[in-house]
Amino acid sequence: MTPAEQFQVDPEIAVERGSEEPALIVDVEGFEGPLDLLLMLARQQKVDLAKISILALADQYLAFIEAASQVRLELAADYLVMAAWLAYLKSRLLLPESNDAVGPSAEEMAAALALRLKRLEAIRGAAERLVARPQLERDVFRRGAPEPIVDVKRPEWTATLYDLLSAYAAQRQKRALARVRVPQRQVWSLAEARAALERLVGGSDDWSRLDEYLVAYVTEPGLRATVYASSFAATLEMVREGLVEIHQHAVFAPIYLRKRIGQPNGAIGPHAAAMKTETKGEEEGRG
Amino acid sequence: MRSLAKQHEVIAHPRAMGGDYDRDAVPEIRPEELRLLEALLFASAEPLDEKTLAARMPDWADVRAALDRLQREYASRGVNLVRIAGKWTFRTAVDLAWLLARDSVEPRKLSRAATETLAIIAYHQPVTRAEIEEIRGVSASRGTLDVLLETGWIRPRGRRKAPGRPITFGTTDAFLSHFGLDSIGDLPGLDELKGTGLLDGQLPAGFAVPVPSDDLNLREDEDPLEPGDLDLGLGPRVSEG
Amino acid sequence: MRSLAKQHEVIAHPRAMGGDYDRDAVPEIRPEELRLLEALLFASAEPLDEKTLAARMPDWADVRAALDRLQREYASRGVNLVRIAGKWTFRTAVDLAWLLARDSVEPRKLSRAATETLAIIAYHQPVTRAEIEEIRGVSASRGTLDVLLETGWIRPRGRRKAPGRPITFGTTDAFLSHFGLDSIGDLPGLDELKGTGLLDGQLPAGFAVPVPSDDLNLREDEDPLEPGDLDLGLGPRVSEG
Repeated sequence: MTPAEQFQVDPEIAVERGSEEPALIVDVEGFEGPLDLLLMLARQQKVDLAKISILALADQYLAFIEAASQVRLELAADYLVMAAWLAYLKSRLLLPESNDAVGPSAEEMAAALALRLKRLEAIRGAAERLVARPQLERDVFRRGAPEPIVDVKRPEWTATLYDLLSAYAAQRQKRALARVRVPQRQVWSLAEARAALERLVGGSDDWSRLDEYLVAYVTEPGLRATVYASSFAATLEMVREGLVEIHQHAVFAPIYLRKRIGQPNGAIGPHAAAMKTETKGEEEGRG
Repeated sequence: MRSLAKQHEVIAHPRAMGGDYDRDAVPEIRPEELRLLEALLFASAEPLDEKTLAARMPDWADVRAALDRLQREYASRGVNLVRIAGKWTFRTAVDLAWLLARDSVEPRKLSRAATETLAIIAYHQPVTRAEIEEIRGVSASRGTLDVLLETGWIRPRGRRKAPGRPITFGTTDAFLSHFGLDSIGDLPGLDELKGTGLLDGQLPAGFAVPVPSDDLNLREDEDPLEPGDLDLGLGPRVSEG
Repeated sequence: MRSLAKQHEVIAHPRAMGGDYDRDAVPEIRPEELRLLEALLFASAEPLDEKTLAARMPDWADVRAALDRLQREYASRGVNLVRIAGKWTFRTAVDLAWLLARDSVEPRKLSRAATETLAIIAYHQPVTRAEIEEIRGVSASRGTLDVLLETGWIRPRGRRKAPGRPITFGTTDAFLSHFGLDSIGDLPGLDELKGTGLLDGQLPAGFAVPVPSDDLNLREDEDPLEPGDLDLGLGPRVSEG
């Protein structure tokens, strides 16, 4: 195959590659650099790359470059560098190797070039196989409508023992002091007691127990002391005014009272006054 | 009834049961249109109607019949073929929604009111809501007890033998565990609280801190809870955020 | 032998054959973990690894065995369970590309230079730009690496401990996912290439990288990237169309 024939074949390849990759056309007919060109030439030797004749390949390359430069004046520098290197390699291969040569021998250089070509060819094969694999969203597909995981936030409550104890202590202390400071005692005034007694006593002429009279008013246990105390004081006042009579047959026994009929300042008045201290003492003791 | 009969049949022929993994080794001969439908429905970002499916499927395929069969095939699976607004799509089985929810834990600090209430329950247990309110001097908001029940740190213990039979509350093992207490008796008493400065000296005479007890046995003045007591909104609720 | 026996059995009981639509009416009792796995894998937009699956599944489930069984179950279906980059996901069957191709937005076809560069990065990783150029025998245009970075299939890994400290490139999980590979060891023809020694190359000493690795850990001869390395026009760029 002459270089001229060689060059005739190339445009086809060039066009094919060019269409694939317009941006990367290199000066020489769409080859991607001298190595690419060399690989194509080597393939045309139609032998295993391992058995390639580097000498023949160098010849072909140099002939190709020469032919190409007849058509195009300019060639990319790396093609010319490769051409120069191949010419040098060719001369080394043809001349008997001198014994005192420094660096790699011509055979080593040739073998290195062959290896580079093999490696390029291998990676091209690998690239072809890679892109021939089924590709995602081209050949195989994932689920078109995935169902997103719902994020459920679950509160995890935290508190430290210190939080707990300080909260407890602070609020117990606050409440304890608050009770001392604000003695929210409800008091039955004497006037209230007297009004109630007058109403109660007015309805009956018979002896009645004072505490029974008061039951209706003692709705809360906390009020009991003040109701009793005020009522008793009111009773004594009403006795002094001669409105009611009271009677107690023993210390701590129930106190009876009734509306006084007739004599304004009755005989039991002093008696009642004598009982006053004892009874009052009892009530205060309860309060 | 039918499903009962079916189940019985399956039990009578245990070899037919799914538990036998080797069963899958039997090469399944499924009509090709099922594969096509599966792929189309799986890959589509939207539910597809029969017309669209038919247009994509080969002419010979009976799309309607294949959809029916596919729906039956997937009915028992983790993914079902469902029809939504007349269009077909694969959806994960409704009963597996829990699987697709990620529980993320969001630490939240207990509010001041809840902390106080918890402390009162811890020290004064068994204690009723009215008693808590009396100790705190504030009426307890429903939310506070709810939050505490949600933490799992308190539990309704029983009902107080008193008018209204109010529910009594106490702490749980989870409470001890969270606060690193070996037993409820490890809660500091009056002297210790004073010692740490949490309580100062200005306390009225007679001020006491109870010795807490979370004994599982009910007290004399407690009745056991009745069935249904735990459903009265007292159980843990799903958080509302 | 075993599968032959199975087939014989099936022929002896024609009712068990797949051709019979009624067969599906028998409620299939499959282990619950298969349903759970199906649901999890179907729902997820991304492949899930076994650890993640196990964390979501009940403790009693043998995730590994269930995955194997599920993979066999779906092998003949229009949707297959596959392992990608060590993670599990459902994908449509490869042979149904013709049916679904219409769905796909034609992905930009990579140039020959980009394809070769990608292959070199995949098979020789970690690899520097100079090494790529050495193999291809051409200086790599900046655009080629940019295009590949934009796909998300390659990433700068680190810097080679060598003069000039060049950046090393490797592939990503997105690369494995796109080409349906479980690991970089599954690259087509990798064993062959290793056998020929062509991956060793005759690279200058220190450049020799016998087996590709997309291991996230840097090699001995790699330094980590420095802040700013990714800003030097090497990061994925916003597509310019």
